[in-house]
Amino acid sequence: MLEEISFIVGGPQGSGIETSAVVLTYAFARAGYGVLVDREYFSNIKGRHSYALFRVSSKRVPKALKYLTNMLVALDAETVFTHYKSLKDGGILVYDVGISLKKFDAIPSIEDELRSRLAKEFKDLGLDGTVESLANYLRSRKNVFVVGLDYSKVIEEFSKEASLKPHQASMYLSSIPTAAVTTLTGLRESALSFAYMRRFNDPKVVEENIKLSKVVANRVRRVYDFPPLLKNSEIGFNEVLVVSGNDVVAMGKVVGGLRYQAYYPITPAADESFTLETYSRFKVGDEYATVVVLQTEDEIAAITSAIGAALAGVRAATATSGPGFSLMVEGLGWAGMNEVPVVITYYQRGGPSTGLPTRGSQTDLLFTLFASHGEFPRIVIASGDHEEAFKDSIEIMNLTEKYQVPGIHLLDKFLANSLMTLTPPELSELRVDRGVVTEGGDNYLRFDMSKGPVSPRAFLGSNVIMYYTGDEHNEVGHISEDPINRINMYTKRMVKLELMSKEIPEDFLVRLYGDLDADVLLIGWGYVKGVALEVMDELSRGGDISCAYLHLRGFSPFPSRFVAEVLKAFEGKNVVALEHSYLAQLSKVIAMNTGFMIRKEIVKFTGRPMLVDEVLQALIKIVEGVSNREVLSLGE
Amino acid sequence: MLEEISFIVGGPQGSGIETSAVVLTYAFARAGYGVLVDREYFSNIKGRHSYALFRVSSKRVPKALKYLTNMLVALDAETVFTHYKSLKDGGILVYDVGISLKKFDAIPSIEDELRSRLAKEFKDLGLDGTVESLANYLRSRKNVFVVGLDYSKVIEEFSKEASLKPHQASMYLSSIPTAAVTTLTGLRESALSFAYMRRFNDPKVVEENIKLSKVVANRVRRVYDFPPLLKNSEIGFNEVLVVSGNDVVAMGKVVGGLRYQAYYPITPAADESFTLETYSRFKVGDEYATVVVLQTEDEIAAITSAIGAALAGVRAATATSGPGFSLMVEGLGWAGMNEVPVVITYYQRGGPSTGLPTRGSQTDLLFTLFASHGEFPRIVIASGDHEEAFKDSIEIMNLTEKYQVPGIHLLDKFLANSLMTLTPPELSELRVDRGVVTEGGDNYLRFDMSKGPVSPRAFLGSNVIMYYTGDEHNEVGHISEDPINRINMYTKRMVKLELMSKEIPEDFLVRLYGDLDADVLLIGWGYVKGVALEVMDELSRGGDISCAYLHLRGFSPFPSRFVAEVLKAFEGKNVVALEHSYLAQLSKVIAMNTGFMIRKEIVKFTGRPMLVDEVLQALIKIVEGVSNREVLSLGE
Amino acid sequence: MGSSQVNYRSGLWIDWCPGCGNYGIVAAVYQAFAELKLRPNEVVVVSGIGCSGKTPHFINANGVHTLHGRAIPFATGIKLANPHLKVVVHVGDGDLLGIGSAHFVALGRRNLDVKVIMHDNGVYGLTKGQASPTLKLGVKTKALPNANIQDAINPIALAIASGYTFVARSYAMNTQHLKEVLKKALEHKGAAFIDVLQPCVTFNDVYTVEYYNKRVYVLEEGWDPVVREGTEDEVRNKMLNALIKSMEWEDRIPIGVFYINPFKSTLEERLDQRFEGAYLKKPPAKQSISYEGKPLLSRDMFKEVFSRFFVEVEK
Amino acid sequence: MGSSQVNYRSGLWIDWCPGCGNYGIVAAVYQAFAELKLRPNEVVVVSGIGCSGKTPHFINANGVHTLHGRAIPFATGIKLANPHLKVVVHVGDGDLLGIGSAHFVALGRRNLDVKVIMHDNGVYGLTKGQASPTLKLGVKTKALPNANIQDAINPIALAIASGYTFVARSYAMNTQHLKEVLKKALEHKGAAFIDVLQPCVTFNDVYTVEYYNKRVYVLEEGWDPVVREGTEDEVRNKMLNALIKSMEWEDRIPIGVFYINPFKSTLEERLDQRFEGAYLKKPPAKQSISYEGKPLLSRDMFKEVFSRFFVEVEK
Ligand SMILES: Cc1ncc(C[n+]2csc(CCOP(=O)(O)OP(=O)(O)O)c2C)c(N)n1
Ligand SMILES: Cc1ncc(C[n+]2csc(CCOP(=O)(O)OP(=O)(O)O)c2C)c(N)n1
Ligand code: SF4
Ligand code: SF4
Ligand SMILES: [Mg+2]
Ligand SMILES: [Mg+2]
Repeated sequence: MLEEISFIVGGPQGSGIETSAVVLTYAFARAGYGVLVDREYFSNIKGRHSYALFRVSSKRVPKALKYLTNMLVALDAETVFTHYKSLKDGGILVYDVGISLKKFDAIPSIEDELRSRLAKEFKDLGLDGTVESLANYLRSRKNVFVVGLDYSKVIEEFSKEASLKPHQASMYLSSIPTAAVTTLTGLRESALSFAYMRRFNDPKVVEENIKLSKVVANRVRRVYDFPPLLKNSEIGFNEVLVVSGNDVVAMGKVVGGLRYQAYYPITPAADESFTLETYSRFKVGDEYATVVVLQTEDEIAAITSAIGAALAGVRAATATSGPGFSLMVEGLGWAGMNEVPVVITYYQRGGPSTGLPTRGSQTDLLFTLFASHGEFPRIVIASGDHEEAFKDSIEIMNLTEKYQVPGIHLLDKFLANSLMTLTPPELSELRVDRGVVTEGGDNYLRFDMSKGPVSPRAFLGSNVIMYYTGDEHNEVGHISEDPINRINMYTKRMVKLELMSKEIPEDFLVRLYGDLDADVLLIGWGYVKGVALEVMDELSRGGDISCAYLHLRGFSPFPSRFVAEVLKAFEGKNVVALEHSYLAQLSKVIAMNTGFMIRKEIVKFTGRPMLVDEVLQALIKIVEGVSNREVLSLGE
Repeated sequence: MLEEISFIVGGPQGSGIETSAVVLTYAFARAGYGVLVDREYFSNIKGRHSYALFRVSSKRVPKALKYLTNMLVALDAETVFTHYKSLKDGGILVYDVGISLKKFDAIPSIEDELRSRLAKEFKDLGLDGTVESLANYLRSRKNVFVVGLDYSKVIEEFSKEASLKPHQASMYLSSIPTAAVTTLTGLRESALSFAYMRRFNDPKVVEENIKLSKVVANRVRRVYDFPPLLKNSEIGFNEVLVVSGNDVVAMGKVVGGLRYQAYYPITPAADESFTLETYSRFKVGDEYATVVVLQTEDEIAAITSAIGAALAGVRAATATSGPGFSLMVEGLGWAGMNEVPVVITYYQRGGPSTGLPTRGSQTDLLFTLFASHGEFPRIVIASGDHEEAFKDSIEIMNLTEKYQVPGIHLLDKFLANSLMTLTPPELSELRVDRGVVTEGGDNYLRFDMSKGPVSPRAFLGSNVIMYYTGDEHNEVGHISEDPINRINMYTKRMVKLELMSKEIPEDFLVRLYGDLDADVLLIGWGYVKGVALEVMDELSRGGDISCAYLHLRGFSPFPSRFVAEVLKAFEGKNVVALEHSYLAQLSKVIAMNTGFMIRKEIVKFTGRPMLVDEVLQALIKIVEGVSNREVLSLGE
Repeated sequence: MGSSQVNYRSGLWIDWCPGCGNYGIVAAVYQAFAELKLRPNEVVVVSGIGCSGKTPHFINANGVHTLHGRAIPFATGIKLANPHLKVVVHVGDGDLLGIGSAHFVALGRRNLDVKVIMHDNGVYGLTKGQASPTLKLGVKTKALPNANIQDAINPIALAIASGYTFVARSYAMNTQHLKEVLKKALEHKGAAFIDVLQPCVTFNDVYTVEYYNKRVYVLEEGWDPVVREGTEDEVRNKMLNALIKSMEWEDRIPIGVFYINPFKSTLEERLDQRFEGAYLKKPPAKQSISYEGKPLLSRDMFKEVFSRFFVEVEK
Repeated sequence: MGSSQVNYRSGLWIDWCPGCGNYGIVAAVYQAFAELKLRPNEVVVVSGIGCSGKTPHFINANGVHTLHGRAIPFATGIKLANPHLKVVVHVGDGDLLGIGSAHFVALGRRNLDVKVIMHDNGVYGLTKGQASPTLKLGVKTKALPNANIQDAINPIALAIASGYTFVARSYAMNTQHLKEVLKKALEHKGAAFIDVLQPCVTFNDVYTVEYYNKRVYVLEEGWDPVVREGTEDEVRNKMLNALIKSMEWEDRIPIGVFYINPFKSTLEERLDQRFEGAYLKKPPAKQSISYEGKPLLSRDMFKEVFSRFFVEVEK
């Protein structure tokens, strides 16, 4: 019995793998485990390969995933071919013996590149290209325990048990992997029922799934009669949230008082707006709060209408990804010029251009810092995990309103789509700060320069009138080309950079995990946080190398002082940037702000998340002086 | 008699000042002088104040302008009020005595900010706010020679001389300043006739203007009977081009083989497309070359249609300014992903947002370097003067085609609109390099990785078919999400950064003017080149301080080695960045690439160009250790 | 006129060219606002970029001078956040039908209660006279190096095809007419579009005051653009009549209201329905979002709203 | 069919959902290309982003899979650079009429010889089923959390209002019909638009095959969409007929050609006229731009072309 396990459940997109992932997460959560799940899928609706990579722990909530898995549960042959290498020695393969004779080169959905790699690998291994030969190989050479089930037989049996017509029964096909997982891990039935109930809200569906699960369990046990893989959880949760990154951001927005969100559909941002729309009306006292969620004609309309709503006094945002943000750049500049607190929730995906639209990246940091022509201050923050994402989605509304600047909240596809068990947030610590708001009064000046860089803000519809323009303007908001007014008004805006730097707590913007006298410093931001912390832990368990991790959460304003101090402390030691990109953009941002050049890096740009084992290996190489730059490639 | 003079001709936009500027430039050019003219105007069609700031030299072509002028020639009262302070002690004011009693606070076109400054100034000086009182003040306190002409009398006399009806004669009003300038400077009549002929191509108009000019000359000489201001030119030109920055870029494009330009009108870029359209058909041998110039529905269509044309094998570009470029960012990324050589000619203007749309800036450097989501290589170069602009507009087509990357050619409004006398370019030194082009052949792969980062390019319509997609793709151009292909294809694109760094001559990307052991190093790019070089000269003439100037022309690839070496040589000395911006963005780019932090800067962001005298003063302050940052403000 | 005390002039110097049609437009706006007694703080005038884009600065009411082509989405956000505001959009023909036409179409589909007044001068005024999308094929106005090679859009037809429920044309030089049309549009519930023929004296030497004066005529008595019953057939017929009318141009150019359909629900109403009456009662701009500096949602309320995400661990 | 030797399938695995209407569309394309014997290297299939955006990859011809909403301007550049290419655009309804509608309108104004085939499925397929601009008001397809609060566009009317000279509708499940319409469009000279009703089996549970099968009918004999004389009156009447037809939907949905006007000049022709015949004779893509690695223009030629800028100094 293991304290924690990693496993993959895979099958064609649209075949129910997505549901399996959600149901399993609920089930493990119900049983008190800590769960983290990465969901990988093609830019495709049906037919291409998709999978969920799980890590489930009885001790804690995992912060990152591993490449090597204890279990590979395949709905189809493609899953076996695609992932066989990630199975640990001694792991378990669950597959459908009904497709044992399927050959990899007869599967059209496998991409050419993988197909030719497989051809080579199988040739090298002397395999004939069938699932069966691969399973045999795994069994004999890799010590893998192969659980071959005949899925059609399972369905046949289930259809009898449940008195369902064959075509009805076959709709439960994708529950087989789920059942195999619960059986092998030893998850109790009540947890599974709970999960199905939560997912489908229909006792009949639950009942039938439980029936199917029993059929599967019996058949699995016929071949695999060992104790269940996973120890009971010792974490001691009372309740948890099962949430994706998209979900927590939507929740944060609701809690933080967002009342207008405009969006144009795009992966991986759209689910957030979908969640928001689902919870767009809720009771507060004896009234209803409503959040207008508008699907616009494009991203230009999304950002500009959100700005309009912000001018009318509403907390307003849009959520998008790279291509959408690229279209919002002009609108962002207008908000900068007019000191409008509008929020862009930005989920990074694989670029450039359409890139890998359903995969992750961290390649848009420099872009967000300098997007739009001309100069104006902005808030740019990035969240490293679900908890930060929740809080940041609230805090960015506070900061943008307080300083009257636009704000960009960076996230990525990894976080957006990964499911986890999260401790429910402490709401009482949260705050809502709307900055200096006024109803106006005589001689109201929207861009009053007499009160410092932040002028009291009245909303359209208040007692006074006001003017806005994207042109340079005077205190009233009318166009002015006067050179002296230009200097004053421009400076009024720009000195907010200093103001924000001074006022926003350093410990919000950056945090050092570990000690200043560690041997190695990892530096990262966003979704490398989890993997960095786990690597740090593993190294500290190893004992030879001590490692610290500098986590950046704020980029504008940038915590230059703190970062420079840490880098100074690590001068002469190994300082390694970690990023899902080619350029390790954070290094450039640091150089620009501090003059420190970070010359070592571990990067990954396959669109798949960094995995603990590969980062560890890469880091060791760097520490050993074998290399200064490691490009990671694991995961399909 | 002076070797060179500076002067201003001003009047309401749309009243003929633009024509005066052009005519005077042609006239001085004809007489062999070196001329540089900055044209300043509001974002307005008629009525607001506009002016031309000239510098004319008998010794050389001026590289930059000065604040203090020898002459202020005013078509209206606003011009006198606006510019009186820039008149040198002992300078000449030409104005219309018909408006002597006009008060500054009765002129609605003067902006509030200037009006209240004037109120204060006049109060302090004890003036009553009329043109007359101001003229008296200038005469008595500033030693200014005031040439008051009665413009309506001039027109009356002229209408008799030329036998024109009064309303016809009054259409020549704006020729009065022109005539005053030629009279006072001693420019010969033949030069003026030439200029009018060139401008209007109508002997009748020329004849009448000469008549008017005589009327003016007589009246001027009645009050000002000194020798002409300006010495005869000693430069020895045979022929020169009289061109604006917009013009030279259009010429470069024609020469360099551009055959498609799509644009959406925007100041200060549109004039380039206009010039291009004017010269879009010309004879080459016995055939006609044609350049398709298309006004599109927006900038998104401009860049994407240019990309389309590039795919079909044509040298293609678009020209725009900040707001337009902000909209092109998504298209740029597609070109990056698909390795398309497309050129964006980018004229910077005052930002952010609509900003100061008819004024200049250098605030878009960081934006262009990182614009668009994801990572891809690009060429970014910037021109510092008309000559560079001509060459760069050709060279960027070569470089983008050679490396199959998109390219951005940075210019600005200062250069775009400034007129100068330019030595005609040496065409025989120019080259056209289309890179590796192929007709295809069997198994043609558009993104062939076997030949290094640059794959042979076939055009749509050649013998083979090809595929393009903004998604990550394989060698054929079909979508691929395979992680290994991803690494390879992504790396293929990105290593062009190194290739370009290695191959593009350093001396194209950067140049040091002056000596490595100078006391002070100025660093700049774009339109500060001229002012930097003039300041360097002035200092060297002064003798106390020796100064060098590091001029950056290329930013991507960035000449890191060279720049770092120069900065190393100047460590401990005064290193001062010069930029029309708030942030001195070049300093950040340098820090990012070299780790050197430049902590001193002279910046200007009023939208008006840096002037020699103010830069000199600011630099001396910095050298004296009084300040690290100087914000310039001169010029209206 | 004059019945209201408010002066709708902002007092700013107007820097349009002398003789520009825009003066007539802004004069009509002053009068219409005055006659409807609109309160300046409850009106938001939104504009794009162009000569027309300066309009809000000349009006004593809230003014939002936005980006080229984007006035409509800005207006959309303002209106949806606070549906009690009167939102009026002033835009150039290049702005609205060139770069902005995706938004123009989208507003029609939404029937949001926003009024769009297009300054139709056939050129890009502020960038010095390039062809706008209402300039006809082959026409060569002053500043063009060659004759126009793109055809004109029929704005009335496009508005009707897009779903606007109030579609009209007026003429900048007929302030009285324009004022009346404006008032009707302001009183209409839903997306309104007015195509205002606006001579640009500086760059358009083809569609001049003389040109229009010769051709423009007012749609009168016999012409009934209003959908009165709301049956599908009636709607279709009124639309078709309007479309046929919109095709007149060469010799006679009709001005007046082309089409009004008061039966279609507005976007605000649709939202209100979705929110079961909670939206119009207390729209976003009127909701308070915090209590003593803290979020409104307590832990319990949070759990209630997001119960689907909560899992009680089974011990 | 089969008369040509070329196989227009690219051989790539097609990853649309089983049963998707797109299969019918691409099948019709293969057939139309084959029957017209188009040479793959002279055809460019341009697409936007969406399920429909993948189309070029499945066709054995040049394929340019562009950006969401921007297929038309990409196609415009390709066609203008090399007017001898056949340029066909495949786009989704969200792509074309949502984010891309400014370009849709602009192409109509230009009448450039580009064919636009809209995959009209009422939803955003590839982003998992949001409402597209052709989904009617109040309809709630599978994936929507609430009923659609935006109204639908009438694509046929919009195309006609924008100036397309060939406007048709077909149905993905009637490959034969679609193929014929495609062939007509390909043979037409000028901007063509085909609205193809395309069931999305995964997300659109309202506009299903059954829905369409019940309602779709073919415009037959009596219906004459072609402008035959080119008089203004005739053009107007044909347009109006088409507009009236386009308003049919609820019970009966006509497919076929709605409008053809062969008289309007294309953008290529207008350019050729501007360039006095030099454009079509040797369009940009066919011009050489250098001689032995140097620009074509000698110093003298340069001076000749740009003589206006040269000033000989008077000694
Ligand atoms: C994105 C963008 N592109 C271009 C411009 C430049 N620009 C300023 S005004 C204008 C056109 C104005 O024409 P129109 O909309 O018809 O308004 P008008 O001046 O005629 O009232 C343009 C293209 C801009 N401001 N923003
Ligand atoms: C600028 C931009 N915004 C959003 C997206 C995300 N996106 C991908 S496909 C799609 C919609 C597809 O709908 P439609 O155009 O109707 O095509 P279909 O999938 O239905 O064929 C969207 C919005 C994108 N790729 N680019
Ligand atoms: S350019 Fe034309 S539209 Fe603009 S202000 Fe002048 S006359 Fe009016
Ligand atoms: S989602 Fe709809 S449109 Fe896309 S492939 Fe599937 S059925 Fe076709
Ligand atoms: Mg206009
Ligand atoms: Mg669709």
